[in-house]
Parts: sequence; structure tokens; C-alpha cells
Amino acid sequence: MIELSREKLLLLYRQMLSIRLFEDRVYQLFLLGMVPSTLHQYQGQEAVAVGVCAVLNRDDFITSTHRPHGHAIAKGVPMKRIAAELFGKVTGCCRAKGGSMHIGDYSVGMLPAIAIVGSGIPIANGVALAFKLRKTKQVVVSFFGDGATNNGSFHEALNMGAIYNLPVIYVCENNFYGASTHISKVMKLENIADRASAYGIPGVVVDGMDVLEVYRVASEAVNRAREGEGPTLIECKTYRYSGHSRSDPANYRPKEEVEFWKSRDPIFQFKKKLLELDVLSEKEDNRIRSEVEKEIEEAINFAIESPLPSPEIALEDVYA
Amino acid sequence: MIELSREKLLLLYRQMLSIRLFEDRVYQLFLLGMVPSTLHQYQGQEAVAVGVCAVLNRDDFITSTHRPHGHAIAKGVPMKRIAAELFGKVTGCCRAKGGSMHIGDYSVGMLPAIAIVGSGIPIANGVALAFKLRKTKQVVVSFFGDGATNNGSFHEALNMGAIYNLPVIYVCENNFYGASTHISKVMKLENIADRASAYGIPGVVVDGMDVLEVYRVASEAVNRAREGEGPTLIECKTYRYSGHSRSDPANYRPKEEVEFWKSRDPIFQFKKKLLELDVLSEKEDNRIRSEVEKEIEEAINFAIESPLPSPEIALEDVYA
Amino acid sequence: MRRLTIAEAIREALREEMRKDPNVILIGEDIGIPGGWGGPFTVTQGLAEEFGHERVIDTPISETGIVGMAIGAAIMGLRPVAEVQYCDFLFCAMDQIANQAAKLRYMSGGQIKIPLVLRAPTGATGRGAQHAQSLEGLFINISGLKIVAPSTPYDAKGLLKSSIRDDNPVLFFEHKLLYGSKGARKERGGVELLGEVPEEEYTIPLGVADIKREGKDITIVAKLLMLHRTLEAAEELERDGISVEVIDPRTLVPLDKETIINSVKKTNRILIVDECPKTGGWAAEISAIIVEEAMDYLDAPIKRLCTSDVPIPFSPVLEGYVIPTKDRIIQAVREMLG
Amino acid sequence: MRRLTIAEAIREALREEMRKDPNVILIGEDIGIPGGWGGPFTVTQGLAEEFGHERVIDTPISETGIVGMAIGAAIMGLRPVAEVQYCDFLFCAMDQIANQAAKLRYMSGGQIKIPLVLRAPTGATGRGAQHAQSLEGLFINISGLKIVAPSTPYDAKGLLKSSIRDDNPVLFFEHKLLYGSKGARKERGGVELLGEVPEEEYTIPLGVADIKREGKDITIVAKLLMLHRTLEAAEELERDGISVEVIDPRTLVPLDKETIINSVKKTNRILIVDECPKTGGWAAEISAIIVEEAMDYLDAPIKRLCTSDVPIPFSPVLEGYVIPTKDRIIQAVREMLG
Ligand SMILES: Cc1ncc(C[n+]2csc(CCOP(=O)(O)OP(=O)(O)O)c2C)c(N)n1
Ligand SMILES: Cc1ncc(C[n+]2csc(CCOP(=O)(O)OP(=O)(O)O)c2C)c(N)n1
Ligand SMILES: [Mg+2]
Ligand SMILES: [Mg+2]
Repeated sequence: MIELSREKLLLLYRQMLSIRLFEDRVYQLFLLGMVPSTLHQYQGQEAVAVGVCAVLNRDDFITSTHRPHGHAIAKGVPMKRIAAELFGKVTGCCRAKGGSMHIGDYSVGMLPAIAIVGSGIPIANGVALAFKLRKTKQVVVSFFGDGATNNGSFHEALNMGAIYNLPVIYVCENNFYGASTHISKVMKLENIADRASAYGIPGVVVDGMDVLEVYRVASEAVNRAREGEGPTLIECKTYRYSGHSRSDPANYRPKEEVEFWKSRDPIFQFKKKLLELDVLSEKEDNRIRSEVEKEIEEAINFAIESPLPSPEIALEDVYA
Repeated sequence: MIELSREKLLLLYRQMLSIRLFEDRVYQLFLLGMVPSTLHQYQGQEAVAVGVCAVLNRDDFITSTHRPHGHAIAKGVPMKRIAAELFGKVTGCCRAKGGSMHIGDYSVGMLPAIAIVGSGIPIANGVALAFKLRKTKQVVVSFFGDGATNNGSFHEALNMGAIYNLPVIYVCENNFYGASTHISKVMKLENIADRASAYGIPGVVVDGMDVLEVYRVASEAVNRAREGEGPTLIECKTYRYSGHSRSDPANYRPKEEVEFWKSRDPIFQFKKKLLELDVLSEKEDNRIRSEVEKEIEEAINFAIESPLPSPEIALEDVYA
Repeated sequence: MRRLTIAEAIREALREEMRKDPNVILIGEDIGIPGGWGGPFTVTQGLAEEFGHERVIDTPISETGIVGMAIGAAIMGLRPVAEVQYCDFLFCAMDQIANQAAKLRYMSGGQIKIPLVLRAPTGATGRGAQHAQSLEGLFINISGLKIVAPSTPYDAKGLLKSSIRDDNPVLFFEHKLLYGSKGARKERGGVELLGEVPEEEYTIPLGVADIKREGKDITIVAKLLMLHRTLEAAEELERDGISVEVIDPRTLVPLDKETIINSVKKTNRILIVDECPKTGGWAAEISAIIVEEAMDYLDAPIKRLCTSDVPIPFSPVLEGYVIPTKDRIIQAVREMLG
Repeated sequence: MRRLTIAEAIREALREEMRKDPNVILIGEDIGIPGGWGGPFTVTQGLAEEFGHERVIDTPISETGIVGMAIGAAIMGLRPVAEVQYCDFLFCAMDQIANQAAKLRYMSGGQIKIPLVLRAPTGATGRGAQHAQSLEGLFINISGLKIVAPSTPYDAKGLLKSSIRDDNPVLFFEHKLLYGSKGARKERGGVELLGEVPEEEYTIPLGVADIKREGKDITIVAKLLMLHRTLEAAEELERDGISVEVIDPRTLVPLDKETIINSVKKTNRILIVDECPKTGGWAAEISAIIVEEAMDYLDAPIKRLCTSDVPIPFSPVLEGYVIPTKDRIIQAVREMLG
């Protein structure tokens, strides 16, 4: 196991919990009809966003997808700005213009999330190119799903990242489904990481339910990128607990499969480990939980109490 | 060496010669200003088109690229229809609407060539899909260059060909350049065939200057496809003697490199072998050459003497 | 008569054509997965069960690969009905659609045909800029495509059957808010649209507009969701004694100019209501045609009431502000009638 | 004054901006290869030698990857000038252009800027349907992009410099037949275009049209190659006593409506000559604007003289038939003047 300070370990734990409880709470409110549109939620995949983003500095960047809430929380987008954006309020991180699928906050290093599958990956290359030309030692992480790796954008981007030796880490969250479609129907490979060899870059498979493993593998990749050694493709095997989006009952998944993955819950597993290591006690856990819950309630209240945008601002922000 | 009849061997030879001499002749006429537009020529790569197409039946199909003359001749498009198309005459295989980059003849199994790099590959899948659903045992070959393999179309198409197990053979003509750009600048791999593993299909490298080797490898792939065993990626290492297009002096290529490849000329090598095998004599060679030259002159004369299209037909053929 | 949603009507059209012609196949994402959705808006539910996975083909998220494969299959004589989940993703396959499907027949000098239908859900539904565009107007500038945009269950069924039988590439736009509120994918703001659809077989030819409401004071041309808002507006205007003629073009290419022009000759005023962005949008083409062919009949300038020239914003109050509403249609009519 | 081709003028604009601002970089295929072309039409020749391969970046044939990379770099404050070899290939990157570049700033609520220029050679040059489209008109329907289409060396240089300094995504269309006949890539049918370009630095703001010729009987709006054909036609018409005012919009988005409208108010007649296909093309937008804002000034219906609604055919006699020519412009003017 890698060496992490007690504080860092607890931070990872708290962040995973924040994501889980935030998503659960938002879903309740969605069912109450308080959240417009649809939601693509992140429960189950917390170890990926948290394990990866914990390696990054504030001035490193990420690109995200239609499923960005977890990435946003892990990268440090203020929760109340996320909540307000979901509620379509003017105080949202994107002024209510982005919405659930386009959460982003430039000031903490998160581009507006991109909901066209695969399309964020070439853009991440450009961010990395800027870092490289300016020799800043910053890196960029591009998050995407298993489904994205069958898209042409993935191919063009990984090849270009490889040939220009860009400081970018490609993080594939393999949750085994693209919408309702199981990966085995749309790809003949066992491991997506094997596709890295088509570009001459390293590919690594990691247990995406184990936040420390994710952290370890991400650290190595980030170090390589910072040292000018180029990109890495990391495949995190993980699972989304919910349906694809909030209208999806996910009947296409066998119950046992869902049960299997839930038995490997990243937060539960990590808590167990922290208890074993004496980093955490049940009491401490309760304290953290209630702190997180409080933060979430504050964020939600902020969102609920925030004003709607005045309609005319719809015409602003088209051009700089 | 594979077993081929004397007739077949001589046919391969004659076809390669036809392509070479046709291209040379067309170039002369181009310099005289008789051929409109530009030309992307095939000299040097003859063993690929001929070796592959010799395995195909008339009702098998091919897709081609901006550099289609060789494929067309090898697949059996009548030379005079090709020539007339290049000259913009109404007797051309595409009624003067396609031109040099879009040569095609459905009746012999060649779709109109597609000049957007990579874009023919997904279309070849569709042709294969039709064969598969109808259980006809036909196959389709998709020709493309090294440059195309960095394009998203290549990736999406090879993955889909693989998962549907389509009767398609992907033939990459690696002539080491995409336009002026050497492959080493745009890809970190030594062998493009290695990309096959990203899709779970076989990838084979073959000497594209050796028509019998190409024939052998293509035979295996075509057999697999016909038997329902799915696609193969074949990489033929080859070289184009001319510039990318006819306005290109190709100053970006080292002289020694050009010399090296010309010393491995596919027609010269094959002739030597046929002489050694006593399949061919110098006398026979002369006879074949003059037959081919005669055919070419007839084709060119047909093109020259054919009428231009009447302008109004420009408005026809948009819709069926 | 039986009343169906558009989703049901389209499903029925697919089923009937698939039963009739073994060459008809479906290609798309999440369209045939057991326990799955039947496509993003339930349209293909049950079809994989009836026709099998050879003819209802689930794909990776590879729009270029999907459309390319559909083109190749169509050239060989199959009649693929391919789909993208939101029309915004047509741009992911734009080369295949605009450079290949639209041009290959012409490039071949008429040797080949491409009997391909590409279904694409259009319109804004509160999901933000990348799931919201109305692109049917943009594609009319690509010569070689036919463009269909039905607004009622009856039209959708009849036009889809004709599209499938047509020997050319047809882009078939369906508005997400018109699918109807039955089923899993009901959309906030959706129109409660049930329409009469006869049991007997029928088709509607491409290129024939439909006068959805007769009137004499002003002509409004509108399609898809905007047609329904226009009909509501017309209803309300009628109470004030303003008689609106409402024309639904139903197919954008080929366009039934005659019906539109004749209406303008009668009413002498025309308003075009459109969810496509105004600049360079579909409404501009209609306007330009009228001016070329019937300017002398106009008693007032042609007006375009379109979506503002902005990406579609997320928040419902913002989205509502940029897309034409019933009230704004009424206001525009009043202004035009002075 | 010094006379340059458009290719030279553009190269000079790139060089000057690259010298001035280290954030300006070039991204494209075959643009900086030693012994190579300097891009498909020689424009970037010599720039890799001066600025190095860190700033003149040769790419694979990956248009999506190119435009995506340019977008990301632009968001981080570089000022990439990316290019496609023919504008037809914009469709290979359509998602990045239309769904990403045009929308990301808006989606972010104004947090980010995308100072990106995408150069794209447009127009037909006898190469067949996939290397021939005029797409500048289509892109005006994508909100969030600026569209520039210069017709002279002077305009090209001044507008490109402004485009590079602009904080928004700009599509910069260059007509292949206007590059000039010097250099390796001369094109059959090209216009022998040398124009005065001062040595001193200057820029031309986006959104300002230029009256290329004053006249009083009729206004013609035209851009790129069609501008030159129109000027020739105007010359010839003058000999018959017909005075034509010729307006070059120079930028399509933002559009200088005022100059066009004022001209129409003066001449009372307007013809739009355009190489984009007629249906849903750029000319329709101009027509619709005039009708909305100046219909009462019109003495004759607005006429659009555009490329026919067909893919571009290969044979020169066919290509020539579908694209407006000087003679057809003259004929259209005569008809409009009755
Ligand atoms: C290009 C494109 N095609 C289709 C969609 C519709 N869609 C949204 S998410 C999704 C599945 C994505 O799967 P994956 O990449 O594995 O991410 P996950 O949802 O599992 O996080 C699909 C098909 C889209 N947004 N973009
Ligand atoms: C999508 C696309 N981008 C760029 C071009 C311009 N172009 C035509 S051929 C070519 C090089 C192709 O290289 P390769 O695939 O290796 O084929 P080769 O010319 O060597 O036969 C380029 C860049 C194109 N036709 N299509
Ligand atoms: Mg997934
Ligand atoms: Mg090559």
C-alpha cells in the first residue's frame, strides 16, 4: 500500500462520501420534481474520481462527461455551485446555462463537461498542448466511459497524445455499460487498457472500486506526464449503481451482477480498511458523515433559495 | 510459394503491367494538359491491388480511395471507361461526374472511390453486412492508406467489423507517407497491423512489393471471411513512386529511400521470378507489353474521341 | 378511429415495413437490448423480439460507423433505418451524411442508389446545448438528401413508410416533445399528442404539404413542435376574429412550394415560425422563395419568428426565452396585421 | 504599392501575428514538413523554418483530433490557427466545430473563451464532389461561430489578423481559385489575383462590409470567387449603361446588414450571387433580411443566383454549368431591370 498521511486518507474518504450522499440527495429532490431535466449519476464510481483527482493540483485540469457530478466534487467545484446549476439557478457554476451534463468551473481546473460521448478527449489534448508549450508541468486528466472508447474521437486523440507526448492521462471508467449496452456486445476485448498498445503508450487496468489502487496508478501516470514522458491510458473497472439516467430502470442488468458490485462498494471497503488501520473510528465516521450531510444541505438550500436567471441573460455569453 | 497456374501468374503480371503503363501514359497526357484536375497515381503499389483483387470474384466488392486507378484496373473496370472518366467524358464509368478520385463500376464490384481519407471503411462494413445477412458468401475488401489508420473512421469501422464478424478484409497500403507526412511523425508504431489487436481481429504484415505474398495473405483472409470467421487487417508495406498528387515534386523524401524502393520494383521482381520459373520468356514479355500498350492506346483514344457530356446532365442523378 | 402517439405510429410503420420487406433493417444504439429501452425514446420497443438481432442491430457509440455501415448496406439493396439518439449527434457522422450519403449516387453517375433512412430526434427539452438543437433546417443545404419532419402521428407513420420505400437517403426528424407522454421517456413540456391513425395501410408521399388549418388573414408556416404552438395561437387568435391559415410542410426536401405560395396569394401575409436558429435557418429559405415567387402578393414584410441565435441554454426559464412560444406567435401575428 | 497574392497575404498575416504573440500557433496537415508543401495551397511555407515545429504542428489525418486539440489549447489561452485541407473536411470535425467550439463558452456561462481560427479552403476547382463544396453559408446557422470570407489579398490579411486577435472561434474561408497563380499549387480556372497590400500594419474589423464598386441601378451582394465574377459582369454592364453596386460582406457572421440595406434603399433592386447551393444557402439569409427590413424599397423581387442544388460534378463542362458565371450574372441583371 502506498504511503498516505492520515489527513489525506480521511480526505479521500470524505470526498467519496460527499459524492455518494450528494447524488443520493439530489435524486430524492429529482423525484420530488425539484430538479429539471434528467440526471446521470455517479454512485458506485466514487473511487475513480476521488482517487484520480486526489493526485492533481488545483491548477491541473480535467475534462468530464455527461456524468460529471462526481468529477466536479472531487476536483473541488464548490458543491453549492453544482447544486445551483442542477436546479437551473443563476448562481450555478455555469450561470444556469450548462446544466447537469455541463458542470464545470475553470477556476478549479474543470472544463465544462462535454456530453457528446468521446468529444472531450481531443479537447483534453489541447489543454495538455498548452501546458507542454509553456513548460508549466501541469497535467490534464480526461475522464470518459467504456462506451467512448469505440468512438473515433478516442482513437484520434490517443494517437495524437502519444505522438506529441502530451501531459495527459486518459482515464476510462469501465462500468461495463454504455447506456443499456453491455461492453461485450460492442467490443471484442477483455481489457480496454490493451488499446493503449495501438498508440504506443502504456495501458493499465486498475480496480476502480479501490480508491488507493486508483490513487497509486494515477500517481504514476501523473508523474510520467509531469516529467514529459507522455500519456497513459488507465482503465478503472467500476460500476454505476443507478440506471444510465434517471428515467432508466436498468432492467437490462442481472440482479446478481448489481449485487456483486455493490458487495464491493468502494466507500464501504475503504471504510473497513480505515477502521482496520485505525485511521478512522465509528465515531469519527459519524462526525464526518454529519459534516458532509450538513454541507450538502447547505448546498441544496443555497440552490433552492437562489434566484432563477432573468430570461434575457439567455442572449449573453455567446461571444466573448 | 503458393500454387498458381501459369495462366494466373501471367494474368497477375499483365495486370500489374497494365496499371503501370496506364498510369505512365495518363501522366504524359496530363503534362500535355489533356487531363483536367489532378491525379493521384499508383505506380509502385501495383502488387497490392493486383495481388488482392486476384483473389476476389467478380461479385465480391471493393472500396477505394483518392488513389483508385490501380484498384479499378485490378478489379476489372474497363480501362476505356476509366480513361474516359479521367478525361471528363460522358462515356466515363461515372458519366464524367466522378472524376479521377471517384472511379467506380458497380457492375464489376467497385463502389465509387471515396476521396475523404478513411471514410470508405465504414461503408465497406455495410456492404459486408448485406452479404452476411443474405448469406451469399461474398466478401468486400476496403483499401486505404497508412494515413487513414489515424482517422476515427478506421477505428469505428474495424471495431464494428470485428463485433459483427463481417466478411470484410481491411487492406492498408502502407506507403509510408500520407501526403508529405512520413508515418513516423504521426504514429508511434512500427507496424500498423498491430492495431488489429485493439479490435480482437488478426493483423498481418506483408511485403507489398511481392505480388505472390500479397496474394497468399489475401487468400487466407478472404477464405476466413467467406467462412464466416470475420475480418482481417492486412498491412502491405509498399511505396508510391510519384508525388502524392501530380503537382507534388515530393521533395520531402530522401533520394536513397526512393532508390531503395525502386530497386524492389514489384513488376521487375515478379518478372525476374517468372523468367526463373520459365513461366515467362523475354519474347513473351514483349508480346504482353505490346498487347497491354495497345489496350491502353485504345482506351485513351476512346476517351479522347468520346463526347463531352451535355451540360444539362449535371442536374441528373441527384435523386433516384 | 384509433388514437396513437407519434412513438407508437413510428413503431407501427417500422413493424409493417419490416414485415413486408426483409431488406428493411434497423441500426442504432440501445435499440434492441433485452430489458432495454427500445432506443432513446422507446420507439423500437419490441421489434428485436419480433425480428431478431440480425435485423435490429445494436451498435457501439460510433455514429460514423453506424451511418457508414447503413450507407454500404443500402447501396447493396438493403433498406436500413439507422438512428442517432439525439439529432445533435448527426454532427458526429456529418462526413458520412453530407459527403457520402448525399453524394455517392451522383458521383457514381447514377449507378447506385442509397435507400437509407436516418431517424433523428430534434428539438430542445431542457437538457442543455448539446442535446437540444433543431438541425432539420441546416441539412436542406446539403444537396442529395431528402428531409422529412412530421408533426402528427398520422403524418409520421405515412411519411416514414414512404421514406423507407424511397430510394434516396432520407433524414427523418422527430420532435422529442411530440413523442407523447405515454411510456418510459415522457418529457417535461411534452405535448399530449394522440392522433388518429387508421388500421388500414396508407402512405403519404414526400413533398406534399398539409394545410392543418384554413384561414384567410395570414399564413403561418410551421413544423414539428412549432406547428402545435402555432395551432394553439391560431385558436386563440380566432377568438379575436383573426383567421390564420396554418401550413405544415411535412417534408422540407422536396418542398411543396405550391401550397405555401397559393396560401400567400390568398392571405397576402406570411409568418414563418421555426425552432431552428434564425440566421441561415429554414425560415430564411421559405422567405426567399416567397419573395422570388410571390412578392407582389405581399401586403406586409415576411416575418420570421425563430429561435434566437444562441446555443440552447439549460435552465427552463432561459430555454423558454429563446424558443418561440404561443404568446410570441400571437404577438407577431398582431404586429403583422397592424 | 506592393502587390501580393492572397496566399502571400495570408502567410504574412500569420507571420506577423506569430512574431507579435507567442500564443499564436498553427495546427494542420502537411503544414510544416521540411521539403513539403506549406499546407495544401502553400500558405504556411517557411513558417516552420522561422517558428519551429513546436509552433507549427504537423498532424495526422485526424480532423476531429485537430479541431479538438485546437479548442483545448484555445481555452487555455493559446491562439491556435488550425486548418483543414479542403473545407469539405470540416464535416469530419463537425461535432468539434458545431457542438464544442461554438457552444462551450456559452455552456460554461461565459467562464471560458475560445480564441480559435479554423482556416478552410472553399469552392469548386474541378476535383469532383468531395473537394468542391462552398460551406461558408451553412455554418452561419451554427450560433457561436464567426464566419469570415475574404475576396482580396488586402481583405484577407487584415481580416485574418483580426480573426486571430478575436476571442471567439472564427471559421476563415479562403477560395481556392483566388490563391493566385504563383507557386506550386496553381489551379486551372484560378483568378490571376494580385492585390495591393501596404507594408504597414493594419487590421480590418470583423463585421464591416466593403462596397467594391459603387452604382445606382442595382445592388449585387457577392463574396469570394463570385465577387470577382460579379465585378467583371458589372464592368460589362456598365458599357451598356447599367450601373451596378457591388457589395462584399467580407464577414458573414457578424454581418454588416446596414451597408447592404442602405444600398438597397438606394438602388431598389438586389441580386445575390453565391457559390453555395441555393436551397437553404447563404443567399436565402440575405434575401430574408432585406425583406424584413427593406421590402418597401424594392422595385423588383429579390433574386438569388446560386449554385444548383446538386453535388459538384467533376467534368469541367458540368461544373461550369452549375456554378454562376459572369454571363449568367449579366443575364440575371438584365432580367431584373426588365
Ligand atoms: C456521440 C454520442 N452518442 C450517443 C450519446 C448518447 N449517450 C449518452 S451517454 C451514453 C452512454 C455512454 O456510455 P459510457 O461512455 O460507457 O459512459 P457511462 O454512461 O457508462 O458513464 C450514450 C449512448 C451521446 N451523448 N453522444
Ligand atoms: C479526411 C481527409 N483529410 C485530408 C485529406 C487530404 N488528403 C488526401 S490524400 C491524403 C493523404 C492520404 O494518405 P494515405 O491514407 O496514406 O494514402 P496515400 O495517399 O498514401 O495513398 C490527404 C491528407 C482528405 N482527402 N481527407
Ligand atoms: Mg459505461
Ligand atoms: Mg500513404
